This record gives sequence, C-alpha cells and structure tokens, in this order.
Amino acid sequence: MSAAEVPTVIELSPEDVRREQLERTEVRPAGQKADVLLKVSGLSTHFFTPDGVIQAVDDVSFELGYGETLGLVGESGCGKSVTALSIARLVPDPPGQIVAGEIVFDGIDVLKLSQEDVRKLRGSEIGFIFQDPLTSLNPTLTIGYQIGEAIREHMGLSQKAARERVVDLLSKVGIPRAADRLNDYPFQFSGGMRQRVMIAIALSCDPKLILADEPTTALDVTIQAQILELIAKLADEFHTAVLMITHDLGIAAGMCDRVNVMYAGRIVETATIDELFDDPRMPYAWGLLDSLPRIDDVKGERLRTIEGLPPLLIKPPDACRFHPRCIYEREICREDEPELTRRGSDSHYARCWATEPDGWIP
Amino acid sequence: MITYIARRILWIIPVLFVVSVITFVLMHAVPGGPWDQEKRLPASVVARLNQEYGLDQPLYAQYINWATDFVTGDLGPSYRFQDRRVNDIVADGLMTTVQLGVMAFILSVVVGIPLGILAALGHNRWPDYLSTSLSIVGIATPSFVLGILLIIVFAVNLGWFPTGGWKGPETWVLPTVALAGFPIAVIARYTRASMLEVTRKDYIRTAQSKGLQRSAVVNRHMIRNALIPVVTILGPTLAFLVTGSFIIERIFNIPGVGQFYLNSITTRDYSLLMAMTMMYAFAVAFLNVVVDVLYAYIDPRIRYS
Amino acid sequence: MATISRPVPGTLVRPRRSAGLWADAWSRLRKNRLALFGLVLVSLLLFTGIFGPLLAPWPYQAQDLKAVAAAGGGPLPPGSPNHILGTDQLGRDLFSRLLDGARISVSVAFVVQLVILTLGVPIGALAGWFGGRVDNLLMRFTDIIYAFPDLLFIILLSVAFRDTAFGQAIDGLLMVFVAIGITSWVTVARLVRGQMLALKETEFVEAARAIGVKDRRIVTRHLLPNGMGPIIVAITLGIPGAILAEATLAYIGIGVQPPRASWGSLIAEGQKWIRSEPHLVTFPAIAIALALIGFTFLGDGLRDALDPKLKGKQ
Amino acid sequence: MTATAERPPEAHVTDPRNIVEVDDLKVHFPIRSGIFKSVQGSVKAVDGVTFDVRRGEILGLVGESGCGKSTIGRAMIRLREPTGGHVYFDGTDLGGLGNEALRKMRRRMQIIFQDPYGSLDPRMTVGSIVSEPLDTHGLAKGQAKRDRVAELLALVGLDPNYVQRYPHEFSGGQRQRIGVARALAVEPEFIVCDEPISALDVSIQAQVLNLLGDLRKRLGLTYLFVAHDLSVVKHISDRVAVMYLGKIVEIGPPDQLYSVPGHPYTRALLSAVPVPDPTAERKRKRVILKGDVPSPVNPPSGCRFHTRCWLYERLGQPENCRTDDPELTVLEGEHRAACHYSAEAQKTDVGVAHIDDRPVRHGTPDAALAYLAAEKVEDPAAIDATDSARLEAPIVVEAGIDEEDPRTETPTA
Repeated sequence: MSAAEVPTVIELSPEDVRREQLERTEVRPAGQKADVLLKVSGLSTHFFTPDGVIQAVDDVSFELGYGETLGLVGESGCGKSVTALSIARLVPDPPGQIVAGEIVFDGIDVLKLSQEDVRKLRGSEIGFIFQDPLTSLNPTLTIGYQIGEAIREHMGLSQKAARERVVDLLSKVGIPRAADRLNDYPFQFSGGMRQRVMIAIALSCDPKLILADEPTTALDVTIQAQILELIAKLADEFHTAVLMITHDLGIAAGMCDRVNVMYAGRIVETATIDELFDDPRMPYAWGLLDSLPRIDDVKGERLRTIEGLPPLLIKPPDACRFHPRCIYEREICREDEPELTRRGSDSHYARCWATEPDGWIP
Repeated sequence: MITYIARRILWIIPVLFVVSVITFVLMHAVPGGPWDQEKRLPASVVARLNQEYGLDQPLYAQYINWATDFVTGDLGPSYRFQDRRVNDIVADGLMTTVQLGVMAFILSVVVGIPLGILAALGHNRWPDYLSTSLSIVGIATPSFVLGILLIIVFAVNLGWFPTGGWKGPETWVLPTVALAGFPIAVIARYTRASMLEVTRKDYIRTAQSKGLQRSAVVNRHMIRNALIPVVTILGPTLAFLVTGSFIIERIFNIPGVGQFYLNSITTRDYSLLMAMTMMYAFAVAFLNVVVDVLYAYIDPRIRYS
Repeated sequence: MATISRPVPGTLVRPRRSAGLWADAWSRLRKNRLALFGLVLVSLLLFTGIFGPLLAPWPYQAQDLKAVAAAGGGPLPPGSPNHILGTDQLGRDLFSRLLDGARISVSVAFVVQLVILTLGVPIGALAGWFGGRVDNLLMRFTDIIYAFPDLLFIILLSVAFRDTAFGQAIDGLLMVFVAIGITSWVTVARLVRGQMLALKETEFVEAARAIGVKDRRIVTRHLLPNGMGPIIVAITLGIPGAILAEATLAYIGIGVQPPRASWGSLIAEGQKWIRSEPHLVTFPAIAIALALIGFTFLGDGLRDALDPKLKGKQ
Repeated sequence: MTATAERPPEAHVTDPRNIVEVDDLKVHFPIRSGIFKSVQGSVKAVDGVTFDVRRGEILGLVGESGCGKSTIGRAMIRLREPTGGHVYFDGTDLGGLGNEALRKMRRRMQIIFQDPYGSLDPRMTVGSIVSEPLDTHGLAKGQAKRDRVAELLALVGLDPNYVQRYPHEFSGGQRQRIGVARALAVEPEFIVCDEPISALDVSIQAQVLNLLGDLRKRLGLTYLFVAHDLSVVKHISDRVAVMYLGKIVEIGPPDQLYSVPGHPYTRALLSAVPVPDPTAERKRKRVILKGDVPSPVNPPSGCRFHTRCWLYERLGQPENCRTDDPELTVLEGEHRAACHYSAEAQKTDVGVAHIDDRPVRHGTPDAALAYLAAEKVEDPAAIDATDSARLEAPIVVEAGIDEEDPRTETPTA
C-alpha cells in the first residue's frame, strides 16, 4: 500500500516512507490467508489536540483468525483501546483520525467503506464489550430494550421474535429469571450482571468478532473469573473471534492463543502465549513479566521493575520507543528503530535490536 | 416513589405556613395601614374600621383569624376595594394569569429544547451559531424591553397584533412571546450544554458500537438522557414565569392578578397581599414538586429508589 | 542525607512548568474568545461604574433647558451638539445618565454579591461541614426561601420597609440591593454546602485529618480553596440576575428615585417617547444587554476554565 | 495519656508485642429512607472483627470490594468512628481519646490512599503537601523544614527540586510517592496502606511496592496492607487476613494460607486470580463462585458465605452452616479460619493446584542477566535498602531548596 492511497493529514517523513516500503508480508507468515478474519496493516490513528498530535496508534499490524482469541496487552495509554476503536471506526472524530493503514475484516476493506456500510458492520459482525459496565449501559433504557436494539436493527426480527432472542441471550449469559428482568434498568443489576448484559449485547447478532476492551477491569476477582469463563465459553460456542484487550498478563495467559504486546502506540512483540511467557524477546515484555508479584513468589524478594514512565505520545522518543527506560540499550537503539522481526518460530516476532540474531543478547 | 411524592407534597404545608407567617409579620411590622390614603381619615373612623376588620386585636390573634379563614377557603375582604371579597378579585384575574403562564411555559419548552438540541447536533457549525446567537439575545433582553420592542415593531409599526388587552388569540401572541423570551434562551443554552455532555458518555459509544442509525442514537440515547438535567431548571423557569408575569401584564394591559400584587403592597391591602403571596408560593412549591416528579419519571434511577 | 530509592528517571507528565491551577485556568480562559469578550465588557462596565462621573460631560441631573427649548421642547436626538446621545425631554444628557446607571448596576453587582458571600458562604460551609441537624435546618430553611416568589418578595421588602426607620436610614436603592441579596444567597449557600459535602469525602481531606490538621485549618486551607472555583462561577453568573432584578424594579418605579437614573428607570421614562425618540429606550436597553452578556460570557468562560472535570486528565 | 486517665480502667489487657489490637470492631453506616427519613437499617461494613498487628510486621488484608477492608483500615486509625468494639494503639484505647490527644496520636499512625489523584490537594504545591504534617505538629521550621521536605522527597525517590510543582504535573506513580512522603513526614510507627498500588499501571505498581518494602525495612515500620490482589498481598505480607462481608474468615502466615487454605472462600479467591503463566492456567482446578456478594445490609444467617459456598454444596448443605456463625479457630500455629468444615476445605486442592509445579520464573532471561553482570549495568532488582553504599551516597540537591536562590522562598508560602 502506498502513502497516496490513504487519507493522510500529516506529511510523511523520509523515515515513514522507508517504513511504508517494507514488505508487510514478511511480518506474517504466508499461507494463512483463508483463515484470516481480520488483517490490520500499518494502522496509525492520531489525535489532533491543541497541544499537538498524539500518535496514539502508530503503524500497527496484526492478524486475527476465525474463532481465535488474540490478546492485546499493554499499559494504559499504549494505544490498545484506540486500536480496537479504529477497527470499528469508532474513534471520536474530532480529535481522532485514522491517518494511515488498512483494515481488512472478513474480506472487506473497512477504511474504504461508507459511514452507512461501517454502521451495518458494527453490532452485526463486530461486537464490543467495554470496560465499565455501569457507564457503558444507558441508564434510562431497560436492558431488554438495549439488547433488542441491535437485533431489530440488523436482523430484522419481529418484536416478538426479537424478544425471544433477548430472553435466550440473557439466559445464555447467565442471568437468572431472564424473562422477568427484561424491563429492569441497568442500575438494578450488580457490576457482574451488567457486564453479562454487555456480553449479551455484543453477541446479540452472532458477530464474527468481539472486541473486548478490558472487560473485567472494573470487577472483583471472583466476578472477573465468572465473566472470563463466560466469554471463553460463548466465544467457543458461537465460534467468535475475540480481540482481548487487557493490561493483565494473567488474563492473557488464561484466555488467549496469541498475544500482541503494545508499547507507546507500537506493537513491540507478537507471539503465541507460551512463546511470550517462556521466551520473551523484548526487554519491555521481560519487565512486565518481572514486575508482577506472583502467588508463587519467594517472600521478600524485590521485584525487578521497569524504571521511569511511559512516554508522552505527543513526542514519543526517537528510534526505539522503549530505549529511555531500557537498561540494555546501546547506541543503535537511540539512532534507529528496530522492525518487528521473526524470532525462533513463525509466530514469534519482536521489535528489539538487542535480541536480533546478531544482537548483544542472544 | 409514592412515599417520595407524598413527602414532597406534605412538605408544601410547612413551607406555606412559614411563608404566611413571615409575610404576615413583615406586613404588619411596617408602619402604615390600609386606611392611610390620600386624605387622612379621622382617628375615630380609623379605630372603627380597625375594630370592624379585627385589626385592633393582637397580631397572633389576627393571624389565627386569617389562617382559619384561609384554610376554609375564605380569603377575606379587600381593604382597598371595600365592596369586594378577595376571592372574587382573585377569581376574576387568576385564569388569565395562569393561561399566560402556561402558554409561555409551553412556548419556552417547545422552542427552547429543540433549539438547544439543534445547536448541539450542529456543534460549531451554523445551527450552533444561530441558536447561540438567539439565546444570547434572549438572555440579554429583559422581558419589559422585549415587551416594548414587540409592541413597537409588531403592534405599532406592522400592525399585526393589538398593543394590549386580553380578548382573544391575537392579543395573546405578543405577551406570551415577551414572557417566554428569557426562558427560551435559558432552556436552549442548558439543553445544548447537556447534549454536548451526553455525547461524550460511554453509553453513546456503546450505542454506536451496536451499529444503530444516527437518528436512533440521537433520539433514543442522547435526547432522553440530556433532558434529565434540563428538567431541573424547569422549576426555576416556572417560578420565573409565575412571578415575572405581572410586569408583562402591566405592559400589555392584561387583566390578570399580577397587577394587584404591587397595589396590595403599597396600599397595605393585607388580605389581598396575603392571598397573592400564598398563591404564588403555592404555585412555586407545587410546580417544583411536579418538576421533581417529572424528573423521577424520566430518570428510572430515581423512580425506583 | 540518605536515600533509598533513586529519583525516578523519566519526565514529569507535563513537560512545561505550570504555575498552579489558577494560572492554568487563566491560560484556558485566555484562549476562550467569548470569555475574553465578556471580560472586556465587564471591565468596561466596572470602569465606567467607578469613574463614570469623571467621564460624564454633564452631571446626571443637570437640565439643558436651552437646548431642549431650541429643539422645540422635546428630547434631543443623538448626535446633538454637547449631547452625544441626545437628552430626555427635561434636557438631561442621556450619556451622562447612562453612566450614572452603570454606577448603579455596578453597585448592584457588588453589594448583592457581598450580601450573598457574607450570608451564603459561611452558612453553606457550616451546613456542609457539620452536616446532621445544622444541615437539615439550613436546607429546610433554604427550601422555604426558594418557595418565596423572589421578585415579589423583593418588592414586598423594599416597598414595605421604605417607610420604616431602617428604610429611611438607608437609601431606598440600598434597600433594593439588600432585598435582592436576601432572596438570592440561598443558591450560593446550597452550592457551598454541596461543595463542602463532596470535598469532605475526598481523600486529601481525609489525609489532612489523618495527619491531625485542625478542623478550622482543613476548612480554610483545603475546603475553601478547592471549593472556590464553582463559587466564583456562581457569583459571576448570579450578577446578571441581580442587575436584571434591579432594572426591572426600577422600571416599575421601585428602588432608584429621580433624578438618579437606573437603566431600568431610563427605559420607563423613555417609553413615553418611543415613537419619536426611540433612542431613549434603545440606548439603555443596549447598555443592559452588554452588561448581561458580559457577565454571562465571563461566567461561562470561568466555568470552563475552572471545570474540575478537565483536571487530572490529560 | 491524660484522656485515658479519665476513663475507668479497661478490662482489656494488651500485649506489648502488638502495636494495634482490634477487639470486636464494628462499623455500621445507617440507611435513611421513607417519608420522614428515619433509619431503616444499616450497612454492616465491619461486623465484629478481632485481630492484632505485631510491631514491625506487614499484615495483609484482602477481600473483594465492599467487604469492609478499607473501613477497617480507617477505623484502626480512627478516621471512621466505630459503632462498637475497641481499637488499642500501643495499649491506648483510641476510642477514649479526646480531640487533642487523638491529634497528637496521629503522629504515630498514618495512612496511604488508593487514589493518587484524589489524595493530594490539587491547590497545594508538593512542598506544602509534604510540609503540612511538619507544620501541624510543629516538627520543623524555616530552613530545617525545607531540608526535611527535600529529604523526604529524596527518600521516596522524587527529585527534591519538585517542591514548587503541583500534583497535576505528576504521573500516578509519582503522586503516590508524594503521598508516601507526606505520611512519612511525622515519622509514624504504623501505616495503613489502603490499596496503595491498585490504581497504578503494572510496571509502576512494582516500583511503589518495592519502595514500600524498602522503607519498611529501613524505618522499621509496621503496615496494614489493604488490597484486593492476592498475589501482591502474598508478596509483601508477613501475615494475611481474608475478609468476606464484614468479617475476617481466615488469617495466617502466607505459606500456610496460600498452600492449605482452611476456608472455602479463600480457595475460591485463589482460584479466581489469573496467574501470569499459561501452563499453570491450563492446569489449575478452579471453582467459580456463583452469583454476587450478598448485601451487607442483611447478611445471610449462620456462615455468611454459605449462600455462595461450593463446599457447602459439596457436603450436602449441612444445617449448621445456615444457623451457626463460625468463629475463627486455630488450624495450625497462627493459621486460623472461620469455617465449620475447615478440615474438609483443607483436604481438597481446589484453587491452589497451580502452585505446585512452578519451577520456572518467567521474565528476564538468563542471557540478559548474564549480560547485565558482564557489562556491570545496574539491575533494578539489585537496589536494596540494605545496599549500604547506595544509602550513604548523598543526593545532590540543587536549586530549589537553596536559601540563596530567589526562586524559592518558603515552599509553604
């Protein structure tokens, strides 16, 4: 894809052009085409604020297969939510804008669709589960109405058939006495129950993809366990792919087949879940894993931490975005940005000079 | 919910009681009385009148007399218009004032809310600028100025409407518009701000993520939620319409009850003043209850708690 | 001096040094064109209110009978020699009278808000801080004041007291100011109470209590400074209401007495001449409008600039 | 303490090894409703809790939101007035202290809050925030105060030149450090850490956790560490207490409590915690609790957990779970649990199975550690409170607290 094809607002620097010229096919092994539900390539979403341009998502590429659960892991502000919103073109505009990239969902180029066609995709083919189930549900409409809305919009069911489907969905997500609760309002439910309602909304039209944006962050652990199990079970039952956005590596470990680690708007490592945990190839991922206190820790051991703070995305660091916090950095890290390159297996890629085959850390 | 309404309605009683006591005491505490008119009456006449109207009794006794009559629906005799009962005076003008207030209220809601919604939907584009300019004009123009301007332009210069009176629909237009100008502006501004606030809510993003049509997102998700805070300013708006109507009545020569209020104060027409105050206080308190109930109706979180 | 951990490397969240929230608010306000326009209007009003008599070409009550007689006995139109905005039928210079009106409006703004501040802030603060019975009592009381139809109550107070010793000791105009103040302090009291209640529950106030900071100091040092923003906004946005109330009362002949000129009474006088000399109404009306717009824009701008919702988030 | 002298002597005998003793503490919040706003009931946030905190230990307190853990923490330093029971701080009944005595006592006990945004006054500079405790207790004035503030900021790892800045200029982790500096200013003995890291990002959490651990070693502090994250609590605590619906259901040393939990709720919690290890996640035996936590207004009769208890179901719903509220009873040594069937609970392996076969610790690979050693690059894990060379290296404090610098008058001005 050339720079001219996408609506760009900012001028591309020579460095950007060079990056554009790199072959994307190298990033992902060939031969998976038929199974790919979602292919994101070179996605950049920027926010144009009075203080400057925030490069929330910058040159992000990944693929997601049918029925697969892919993790998108990173700290707050690393661009994982914006990535999800970009896929459904829900980034608030202004100030946000998708400035570059290509999103192919189920064979459709999402960024080329008209507003009306994207709308038809949302809710029917792509479902959303948001972080805070209290604020994400409309306080003044009954949950029966809120679940039925998308069904009536996309599936064209009759009032009665839609109602039946809502009751069915509600019992599927584990809400007791579903038929009696259709006319209740969100505030009459507990946090966990509200999130079940959100899941019912996301699943209401049998979508091919669910974008789950920190779906359990606002919940207690026992409720989190319920919700995670429910998502896993239903994703399996409905054969739905899930993009699981989380900051919690534990959740990723339990839920995902593959994981993308994001840092400062970039994907810095992508691997199967086992590869990431057994042989992480990027100091940021090491740091994340190291800094988690664990139930099987030896008591009193100091945690190895990542020093410093994530950068401001108005002016991200040059070259490798992690280098100011990295204790392994060398001159090249300050001068040139590493690409996502293959490590070990066809599914394992990392963006780090130090762990390149000819790097200083084998 | 029913206990809530009951509590609010019961609360009107002590409010009215305190309002009546304060007004009663204030009124009697100041010098002068209903008989101090252009020509001085002989002291003996004043004494006789005082005795006849019970004004020679101690203040608390007078209050009890008044309150007993008030509770039984007797507003007492007018001191100024000595051949008339206050009940009759009020009955004559009340409907006119109520009609004016209600029409102005409906006009401010029917114009103000859509104006605010349009402004928010066309945020930073011409509908916004148009609506905002209109509301600035509304806020910056006192009702008496608006009244005068309307008379000059539409009654005197264009001759479309009569300059005053209250004798049919064509006489209603200008006073209603003059009275509603300010509330329209306030409601429109408030609605706009509230709509813009709602636009940023998470549940709007949820609604969009369901792939609803824009009209559905706006109509079902945004407007209803945006109107909840707007309802809270309807109370003060109503109060403004109730108390502000007397000046419009004056400008347009409308035979409502408003004109009597000012008169009753200057002439110390105690019973008329009390009746007017109680009526206004009741109207304000009661309308506030109505607004709160409406609020609860729109917002299920309150309805069910 | 010993240390355990090293200073955290990495930058501050805000790369630029800022001089505190007030400075931040000011920089936000400066970017808001409407608010700046409001600020200009308000400054203009304050200036003319304070220095009006020095600027006025004539005393507000002086009658230029010669000019009136020369013009045929009626009011002079605007642009007349010596009378830039014309005169009324008594030959009094409209511009000078408008300046006097500005003085009255500025006094309303000040006196009324002073009454509101001295009554509303302490009472609201007490209710919010102590809660319980004090709070209940105050809130019931404000409910009652709310139920008084305020404009009528102001009329009742100012007319009824006009003839008392108190009313005669102070200016009739002052009486109106006090009456307006008495009817409008409850709004601020409620606001302050709400602020107090909310701030009382914040963790930084809890932290102060945990440290052992005395109650009085918590109120003065933590609660009031943090509650200040909304109070300032409420006061600013309350001023147009007070100016409007005064003008309305003056229009019906209550409060300011001739020969002094309030914008409201100017309109009432000019109304008789509206067909031949509309400027007698339009100029005071424009003056009122500019004052109301000025305070409203400034208040709106202040609200946006001080909005706590924008704080903490980037 | 003069205030205690006015009261009749207490029957309670305190153990000098304990810094805080909590005796049958209850904190209820009244609910008002109806036409006349009468009290209709109460939220029993803390409902009869007894435990001790030893000098120098870290007692972890875990539970889900609304279980009353934060309320206990606050009641222990009398930021909440208890409805019943007593809190003894170093032998003194806090409930019996008058205002002034309590104020003085506050020098000895402090709190660190969860929300790094809400816990710092946005209108005060960092300097005034940290020096407020010094002013309040008259601990330092003038130059001494400025030096002390700089020292405190350095202690928590902040650049002392930041005294004139405002909280909103800092990130969450840095703000939390300011909050720690404020708490340390009075040189307290006991600190309630109320979820101090749960609002922070993962990598920042570890920084603050290390800081708290280091400070405790260096200053000999005692913590009550309130958290909802079992892994964090295990990492830092000497003893752990688990709360459910206003009660402590299990308490004991982490080794025992995490490997042979005696309460079915503890097991359920353990099994619900996501483990950052895909192998363990696949292997673990989980119980997923049904439904939500019941309302603390009307807690269930008998054992409060029985409405959601998997063991209760497995044992065929024994009657005493519904009728008798179990007391905390000793399982082994200091390990106590409040369950009629703790023996059965301990027999299962529910929730803890994943701990067994975890030989590998993920994270920085050996090759990288070897590289660090060879290059003599500082490894963040190596920095420790016991690192004497580091402790003695003074922080060079530049302009900002220098008397001659015109930019800095009193930070508290």
